[in-house]
Amino acid sequence: MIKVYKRPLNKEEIEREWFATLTENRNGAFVSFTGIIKEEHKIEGLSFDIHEPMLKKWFNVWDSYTKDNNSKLFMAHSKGDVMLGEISFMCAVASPKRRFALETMDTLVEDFKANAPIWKYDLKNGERAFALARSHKIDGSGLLA
Amino acid sequence: MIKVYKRPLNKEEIEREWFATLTENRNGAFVSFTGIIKEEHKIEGLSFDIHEPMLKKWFNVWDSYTKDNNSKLFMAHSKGDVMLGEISFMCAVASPKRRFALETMDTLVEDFKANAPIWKYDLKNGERAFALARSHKIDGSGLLA
Amino acid sequence: MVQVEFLGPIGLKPIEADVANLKELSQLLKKKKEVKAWLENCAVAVNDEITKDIEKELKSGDKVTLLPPVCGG
Amino acid sequence: MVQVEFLGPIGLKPIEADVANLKELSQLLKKKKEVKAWLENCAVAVNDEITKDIEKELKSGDKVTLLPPVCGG
Repeated sequence: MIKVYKRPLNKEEIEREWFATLTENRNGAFVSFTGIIKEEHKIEGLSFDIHEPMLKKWFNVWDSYTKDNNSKLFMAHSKGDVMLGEISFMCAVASPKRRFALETMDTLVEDFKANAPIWKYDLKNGERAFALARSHKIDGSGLLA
Repeated sequence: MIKVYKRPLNKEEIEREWFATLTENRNGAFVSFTGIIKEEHKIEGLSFDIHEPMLKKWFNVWDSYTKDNNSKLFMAHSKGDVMLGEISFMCAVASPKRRFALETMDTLVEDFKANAPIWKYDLKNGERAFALARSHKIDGSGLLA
Repeated sequence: MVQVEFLGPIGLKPIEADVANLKELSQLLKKKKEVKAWLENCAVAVNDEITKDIEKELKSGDKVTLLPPVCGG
Repeated sequence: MVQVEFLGPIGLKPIEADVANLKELSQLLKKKKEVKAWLENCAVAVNDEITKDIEKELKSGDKVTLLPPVCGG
């Protein structure tokens, strides 16, 4: 399950929704990652653009992989502005095996940072500036150069 | 922060409490692990004994390590009976660095399973039977044999 | 005609291009000053699938997307 | 006298033992049928600190704890 919100994420509400899908077959381990906008570079917040169809394609590969392992994957991301202390990203793996849940969360979050089609902007002095220095070229970049 | 509860864990309540301690210095990454009693071996639930003073000593080592890395560690565990689908264990790392949060959670959970002074019993047909086959000898076991 | 989209911070409107493969598209885009600087940093998707094949054929109606460096989370 | 505690599933009440070190305690406990079977599986703590030193000296008032295999979570 992946969902893009036009506002900061409400962690309790979203995790309650995710947990509700586990009632029939409660898994043993639930590992979650929450991304909170932290103070850095004197920003007031961050802003995100998302290409949703390609984000869904990216997600579906991981979703199939977790399903094949008897597990469930959940993700939520904000688009637009998210201010300091607010939550922009949540993701969780529910699995009968804690090793699978922990390892999948680790590799998934790194792949997400490196390849998910989301662009991050600093909000500072009323401006929205692309955070190029903290962004990552997608694998295969430069093909047309 | 570590707390032992005489009942199943209330995930929302406990995470709300943990999050409240982050207000002054919101960290960027919050990784959490939740252990839910799953269906296996036809159990009705599990039951836990805990040696709290030694659990606290075990926790303090990890707590110092996370503090030294500018991060925060949270843990909660139930003692007594916890039934299928209920939560017996929660733990979280809040850190400005996602790699630290993910890696610490991984190694901490494994160390917890291997060394924290907690004993697990199957609840089955009204009996409480030590789950020896699924338990782990603490490092250094057999010293007096 | 092929539709070319520029995502995120590139901030350009989509264009239409009369090209038969990605190599031809590359030659065309290198001539556009506002695009050229981005090419080194961008991944390329055809119909929302990332590709690494510069020889990839394009047919009329295909959509090519340029994806600059990302950072979700 | 040293106090000896048996945690979790061992299910025995604490005992007092007149021993000067862990080696002597080991000899004493091996003679108790209901404890002997656990010794192979148990870690040992002195005053709540796990130890791996069989020569460890014990003084009166010390607390020795036997910890059988664990499984939190």
